[in-house]
Amino acid sequence: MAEAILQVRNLKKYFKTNSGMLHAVDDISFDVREGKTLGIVGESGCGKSTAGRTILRLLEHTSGQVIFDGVDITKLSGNKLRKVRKDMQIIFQDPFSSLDPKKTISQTISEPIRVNRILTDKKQVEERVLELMKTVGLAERLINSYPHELDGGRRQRIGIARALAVLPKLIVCDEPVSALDVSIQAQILNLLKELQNKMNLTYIFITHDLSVVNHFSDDIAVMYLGSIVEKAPAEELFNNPLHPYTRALLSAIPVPDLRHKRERISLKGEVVSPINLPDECRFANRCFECEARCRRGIPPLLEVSPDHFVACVHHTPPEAAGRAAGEALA
Amino acid sequence: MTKVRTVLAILLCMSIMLGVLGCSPSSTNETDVPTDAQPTDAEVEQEEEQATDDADAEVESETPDASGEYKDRIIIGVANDITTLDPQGSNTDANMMAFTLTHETLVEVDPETNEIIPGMAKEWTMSDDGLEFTFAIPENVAFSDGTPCTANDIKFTFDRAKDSSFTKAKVELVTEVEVIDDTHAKVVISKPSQDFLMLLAHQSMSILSEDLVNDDEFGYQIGTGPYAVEEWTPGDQISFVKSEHFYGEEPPTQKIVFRLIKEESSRLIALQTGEIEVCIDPLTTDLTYIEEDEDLELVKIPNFVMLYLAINNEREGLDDVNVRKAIAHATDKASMIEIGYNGEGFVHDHWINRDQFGWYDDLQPYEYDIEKAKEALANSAYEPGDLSFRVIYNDTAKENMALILKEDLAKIGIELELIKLETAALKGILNDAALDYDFCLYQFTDNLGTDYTLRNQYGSFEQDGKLVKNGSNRANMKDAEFNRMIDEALVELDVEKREAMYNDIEVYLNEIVPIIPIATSYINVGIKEGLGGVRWNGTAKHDYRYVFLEQ
Amino acid sequence: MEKDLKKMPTPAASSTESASLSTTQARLVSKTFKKRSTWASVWRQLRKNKGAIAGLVLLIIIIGVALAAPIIFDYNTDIIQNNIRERRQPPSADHWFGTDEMGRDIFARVCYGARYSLAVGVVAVLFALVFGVTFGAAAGYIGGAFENIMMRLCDILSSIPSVLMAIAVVSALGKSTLNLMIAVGVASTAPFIRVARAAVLTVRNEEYIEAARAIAVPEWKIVVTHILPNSLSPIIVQATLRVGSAIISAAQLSFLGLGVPAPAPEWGSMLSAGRIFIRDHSYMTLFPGLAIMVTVLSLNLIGDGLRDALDPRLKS
Amino acid sequence: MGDHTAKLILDVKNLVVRYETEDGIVHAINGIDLQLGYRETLGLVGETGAGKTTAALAMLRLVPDPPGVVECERLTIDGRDILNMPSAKMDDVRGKDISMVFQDPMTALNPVFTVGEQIAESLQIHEHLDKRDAMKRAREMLELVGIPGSRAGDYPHEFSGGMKQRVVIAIALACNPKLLIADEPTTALDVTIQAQVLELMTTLKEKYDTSMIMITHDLGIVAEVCDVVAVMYAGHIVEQGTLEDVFNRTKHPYTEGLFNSLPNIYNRTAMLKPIKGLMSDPTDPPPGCPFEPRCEYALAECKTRNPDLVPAGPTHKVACLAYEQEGFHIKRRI
Amino acid sequence: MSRYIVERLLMLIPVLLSVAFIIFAIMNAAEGDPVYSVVSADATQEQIEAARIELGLDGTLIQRYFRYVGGMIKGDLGTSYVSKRDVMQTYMMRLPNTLKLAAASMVVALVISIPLGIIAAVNQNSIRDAVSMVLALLGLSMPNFWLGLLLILLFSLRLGWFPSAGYEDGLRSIILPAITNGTGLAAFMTRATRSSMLDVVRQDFLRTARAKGVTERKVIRKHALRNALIPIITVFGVQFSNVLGGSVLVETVFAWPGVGRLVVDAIEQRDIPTVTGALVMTTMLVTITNLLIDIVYAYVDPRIKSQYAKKGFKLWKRT
Repeated sequence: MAEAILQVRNLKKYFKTNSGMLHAVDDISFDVREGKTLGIVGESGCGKSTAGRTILRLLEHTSGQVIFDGVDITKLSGNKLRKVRKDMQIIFQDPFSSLDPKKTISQTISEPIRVNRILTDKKQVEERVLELMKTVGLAERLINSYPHELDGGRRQRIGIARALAVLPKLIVCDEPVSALDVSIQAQILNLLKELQNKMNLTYIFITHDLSVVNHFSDDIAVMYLGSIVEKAPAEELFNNPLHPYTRALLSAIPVPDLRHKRERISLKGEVVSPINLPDECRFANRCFECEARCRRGIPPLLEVSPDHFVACVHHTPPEAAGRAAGEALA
Repeated sequence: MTKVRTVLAILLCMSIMLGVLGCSPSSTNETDVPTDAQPTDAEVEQEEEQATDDADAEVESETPDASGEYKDRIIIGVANDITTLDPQGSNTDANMMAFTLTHETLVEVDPETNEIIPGMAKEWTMSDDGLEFTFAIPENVAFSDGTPCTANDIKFTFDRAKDSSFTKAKVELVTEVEVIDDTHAKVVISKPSQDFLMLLAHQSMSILSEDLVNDDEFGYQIGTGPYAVEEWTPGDQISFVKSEHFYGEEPPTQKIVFRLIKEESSRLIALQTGEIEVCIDPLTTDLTYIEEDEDLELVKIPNFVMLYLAINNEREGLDDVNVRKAIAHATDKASMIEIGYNGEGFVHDHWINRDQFGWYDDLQPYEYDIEKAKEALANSAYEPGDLSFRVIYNDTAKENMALILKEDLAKIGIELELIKLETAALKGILNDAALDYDFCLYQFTDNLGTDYTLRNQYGSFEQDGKLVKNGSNRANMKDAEFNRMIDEALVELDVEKREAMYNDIEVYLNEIVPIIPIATSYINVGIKEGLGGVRWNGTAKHDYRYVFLEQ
Repeated sequence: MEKDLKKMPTPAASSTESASLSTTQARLVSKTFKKRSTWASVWRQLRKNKGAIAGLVLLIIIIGVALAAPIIFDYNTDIIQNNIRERRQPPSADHWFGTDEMGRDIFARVCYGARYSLAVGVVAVLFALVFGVTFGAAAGYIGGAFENIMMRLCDILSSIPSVLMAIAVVSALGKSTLNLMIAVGVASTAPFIRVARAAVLTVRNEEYIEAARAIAVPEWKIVVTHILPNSLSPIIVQATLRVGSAIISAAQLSFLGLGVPAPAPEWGSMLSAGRIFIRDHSYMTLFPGLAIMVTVLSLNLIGDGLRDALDPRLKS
Repeated sequence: MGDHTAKLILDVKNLVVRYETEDGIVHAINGIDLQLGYRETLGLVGETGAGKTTAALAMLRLVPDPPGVVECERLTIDGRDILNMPSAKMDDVRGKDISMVFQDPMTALNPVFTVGEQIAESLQIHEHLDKRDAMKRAREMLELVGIPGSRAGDYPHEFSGGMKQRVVIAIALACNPKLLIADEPTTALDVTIQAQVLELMTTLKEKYDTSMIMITHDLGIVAEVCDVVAVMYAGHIVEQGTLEDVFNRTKHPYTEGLFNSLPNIYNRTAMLKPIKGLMSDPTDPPPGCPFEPRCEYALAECKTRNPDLVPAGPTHKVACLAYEQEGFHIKRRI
Repeated sequence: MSRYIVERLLMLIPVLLSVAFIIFAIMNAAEGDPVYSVVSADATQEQIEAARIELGLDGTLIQRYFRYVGGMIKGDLGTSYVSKRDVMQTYMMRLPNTLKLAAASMVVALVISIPLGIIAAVNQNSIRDAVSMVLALLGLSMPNFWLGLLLILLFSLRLGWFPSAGYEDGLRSIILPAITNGTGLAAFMTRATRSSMLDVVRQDFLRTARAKGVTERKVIRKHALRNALIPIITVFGVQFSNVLGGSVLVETVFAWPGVGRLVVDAIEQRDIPTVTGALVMTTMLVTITNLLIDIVYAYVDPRIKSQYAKKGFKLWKRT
């Protein structure tokens, strides 16, 4: 088992809003193994993007630790932080808003090189830009094009090239393909996979698309309303989903295959806003297996089988349940 | 392309419309609109004479025809707002016109003869030493709210006048006001003054009611005149209605309104469209419209205003009398009048106002002559190109005049910078102790007697062993000899001697050129045909008490 | 260098774009493929707008006249020298636009006046632009209490009618061309603060700003290289439109006698001086009036055209 | 064939739509034929820019003109000729005989009217109900789509995305249309909500005997709700047939590419095989088969000749020249 | 909502205090001591000092400011240096005229701009669009005092249809000033209407409406216009605020005794209490107008209404 390059411990990110505290990320912990992909999956508003940005310190965290390469980066500032930033990059969801419309491809890709003084010579920078463009599969003739002249797939490639320019170790991919058409989506997914293999990159792959995350990730964490409700290796999660939410989610995926007719679990209601939540299981309101004990405190994320973690009272080992309930009561 | 064409077409239409509106002469009077609007010099002169005659004719007060029907309400379009209803609180012409309606002064000045005539006081006596005046007022004088007016109120008025900056100078000589009985008051002055009664005729010396002023914040607005203020909307209009308590002859018009229309063109148009009956100060360029309009009449009154170039006599360069003479010779007064007043005025070369006592006919004026100006400058300590000055002023007419002066001075090698200021700012600079100005185009209006004029304009007084200029002495002239001359003339009881003394003073001033007198203009008034009863006044303080308009 | 650059993989088979140039040729690549600036695309949009083109042509003519005026006319003899004998002449072959009350040629003065009116308009707007954009952008970027204070200030400024504000400022500073510019500028600062702030707020939350932060671009550089260039469009539109209204404001102040001091041939002052002759000598106001109108119209046409060209709504 | 028409709710013959813009002519739809029987659900599948939405708008005669130009040989709905109908009459058909559910529920509702009013408006127009009756029916419609009728007085912003889409469906179904066109009705929704909405639509469709065109890019959705499928590419229908035909007997290389681009949740290690390249510029379509530049089976002829949609089975049609070769088949493993 | 209103009104206090201060500071910096507008031209130094104290012009700017504010809190805006009248009373005399002119101008502007804007937007890039916009722009490009003079020449003098000055002739007096003022304002509002309508005509919900069978005419009038109103109302509010105090030139040309003229005259005379008082009142009116506009929003757009209800008061709107 590869070493954990990133350890997230009890990370919280709250936003102040007019109607109260918004618990965007509420006490999540996980490890990401070097050279592997952790998929974070969840519906809109579950806090998965916020989590990604908080890990990169694009947002300031409320509490918790983010240990990258053995260093708690939440405590860094100034030059040290800038150095760490080079090792951690992000690829955004919307290829339209993630590129500065006033900058050419060359300017966009060379910016990280110039800013971080990786290369200073003009010619070297240009060569490097061309190299990166080749790496992500962009034709050289596009070097002076503007984003608006390009389609979504190409733009996403620029975003990837920009992230690669600083030679990062970890890349947070925030829904990198959800804005793309199916055929382009596959191109980008393949590209990312290939880059991972060649450069030993570590990914945190954030998405709402379960089939994509299944295809792409080694481990998967399912988020619901700011918390991780289940986390397991991909294979395990899809074959043996434990949390009711995970099960419902999996059953809801429309599968383009006429041979597998599945039982659908229909969830009632919709996700509520994560503001001033009661101290109970986040999923209790919509859960088809909800019992009275679900309303007694937030169930902790516990390891129920090797590497399979779940936060549900129905799958809590008895001793752990007692502990959790005790904590809640105390 | 279509869009471009649309734009152009619209622009074209607009310009045609404007052209039609503006360029073409009024369709009713096509025949006699001159396309060449340039009068020759001869024409200008002729116009001047004509105008003077007109004015003389107008000034004769018409009396209303008892049998006629009169318009109830007469609206007078004025250019300047009434700023206060306290007679002692200001000295603007606009305000004075109002006080003429609502208040009375002890004596008045006949605008035609410039002589003192009875006001509220129907008779008065002067002691032989010229220090005591006793005024008698009728028994039935009453303020417009019904309060009777007594000699007490006269005393009160004089006492109050001492506290106001506007009236203080007028009662400076007064040492005591004694109430003899209800209808008689005696005023004692410290030294004889031939002009004292003139000062009392000024509207700011209107008699106020002691009780009313003390009782009510706005008590001063009630006077003993034939009209009372009905409603005042500052910045808009003020209306007057006949006072029930007026003791004198009943005025023919029920209601008089002063309506403020600042924009000159609008004011005249309002007269033409019948919105107002009197239009004060139409634009000189618009006078033809009045003359051409059968329903209107143009009244021209020679003004008592003297426009002059104030010279700060203590400024480096300007303290040299030859420089001042050079400037005087370089001043093209005729062109200035032509430009600034559109020719509606005449050259003024004297040191006192037109028709004032002591006017010296044989005074040798400084004619416009660039060569002589150069000569004068050559006599001075300065060379052409050495001097540069700044002139301050506050309106467009003066600006245009300053432009002419700038050109002429440039010809003799003096540079002039023009600075237009707002009135308040201009006054601020003139009145500031620092006296930070070289030239100022300014004017003074008064007919309160020759002494008042000379003393104010050129006089100074001694304080702590030094001479300090009087308030309006814009020349900053401090001349002990001149002070002595006017002091002597003031107390001289012999009329002829006194006149000769004033003539000498004119000659004296002509020699030292403290300022450069430039022009006297006309006061123009457009009125509805048939309007009469107004005593037009050369100081622009017209007397509308008996105005009427036949129906 | 913490990492070896050679670790970077060579072009992969999955590359979807054909890589036709060898690395030796690469040095020239960025020059081979000329970049077309975004302004070029704006220009392409603008070119379709006939109104804007008409405005542009007019404005170029006006600017040309303004530039040529001092070459053609001598300020001292042609523009400000009085010629009383020839005053108030209607348009003729000698005086195309006639002469004014000082006998000066109105055509020459209108031509020369373009310098003043344009200068007043442009400088006033530059003033407003510099202050407005600085404070507005800072407010939008910094946020918090600073933004709050700026916006309150902005509310206060804009609750005083701009003409009155300008008049008050001119009174305070005294009459001069520069002060007129400042007064008009002060009175039109608030809209720039608003526009700049709004633009920055929009841009600030774009993902590419986050991306820049992620690649460790210093904050000040983010503001200068990413936020400002992308906030410019609405500011430019606003500026173009404001130059027009600044010219009108200046003319209004001139009408009230607070404008450019005489004898400078500013259009507003000419209009103001000529207005008393409007009944018989309307050409005195007609031409300066038309000059103002055409200039303001052309600026507005361009402004509207730019707005349409820069407005993403109207694309596609 | 003529008799056949009577059994069709929708019959479109040779529909062409182009947008004449200043940047050039966008060839959005290049001659498609569509036929739909009563109570059938047609899945119209394709990627962005394939012309799916334009086709739907053309059927409602809502293609904006200018710049849109619509040409068609035949367009009938429920046997009525829509093509030559005067526009005033067309207003009676829209919302009554044929209605549409749009992609983004966030923007499809007018923010300043209550949802009740918006449902009622349709009823007032077509059923000529007075306001009160219309509101009553509107509340019933809301109940029907699973929203309490008491919320009829609420404004759209007070609803969540899924609820809004239910409201849009209620509007579309208010007058009991014969044909419902749903344009990507669930794309903007989360997966669990998507499931709810799809379920609702199928239930209501059954209940009201409505025919439906489901426009989507998601083959998973097609598999769940459609009876017949038409795959669109660059303004052409490239493959058409029953669900079984298209999914299990895939013929067209593009359809194959779509399937191969999708991650398979039952086989997570399977490599994705994307279609290379991009869809061609709609202002400058290739002269031959539109898919030729991206097609791995392309023949020389494909560059010049545009294939017709030809039968490839009793219910199955495909537009691919490769099938003119004997024994050609695509590689897709089923 | 009522909480929102109360809090907005409370915010008026610091705003008014700041406005008073700004005006105080500007007027203090102005050339020309206000005392000279009060004393006679030949006043002596002592008289001037006496007048200074009488007018309350002694002490530092800050002292004077606090003195003024002390009165302001009690509703006393001071006494004019020049007319010695209560400023509030003077202002109130002018206000009805200003309101009348503002209202009439806005009516003119609305009548011109809404149809023009809609025509322009619905027929974007067509001839009708171009003509509408050029018409609107012409109104904007013409200095309004010039237009006023031309209108007087034509309609008062030549045709005699309307009076040239004053306000006593009821509707007839207000027509020319309102047209002069209104045409300038119309340009802004036509622009706003057009761009706002352009925004709305692209919205999906219009497609929904059309798909329901709503006629095109009703789509524009009912569905589009109501949504387009918000930005139009904003511009309306701004313009209305502006004419509340700023139509000085029209007031001058038509001798319309409004607030703008009052302020300008007072500035000329350095009549600080009148300037400050009138501007403080104007600011208050403008703020209240803005508040009313905000309340109108709530009625036009339910989203905003619920925002008010939810958030109560927020110092500034972030969008």
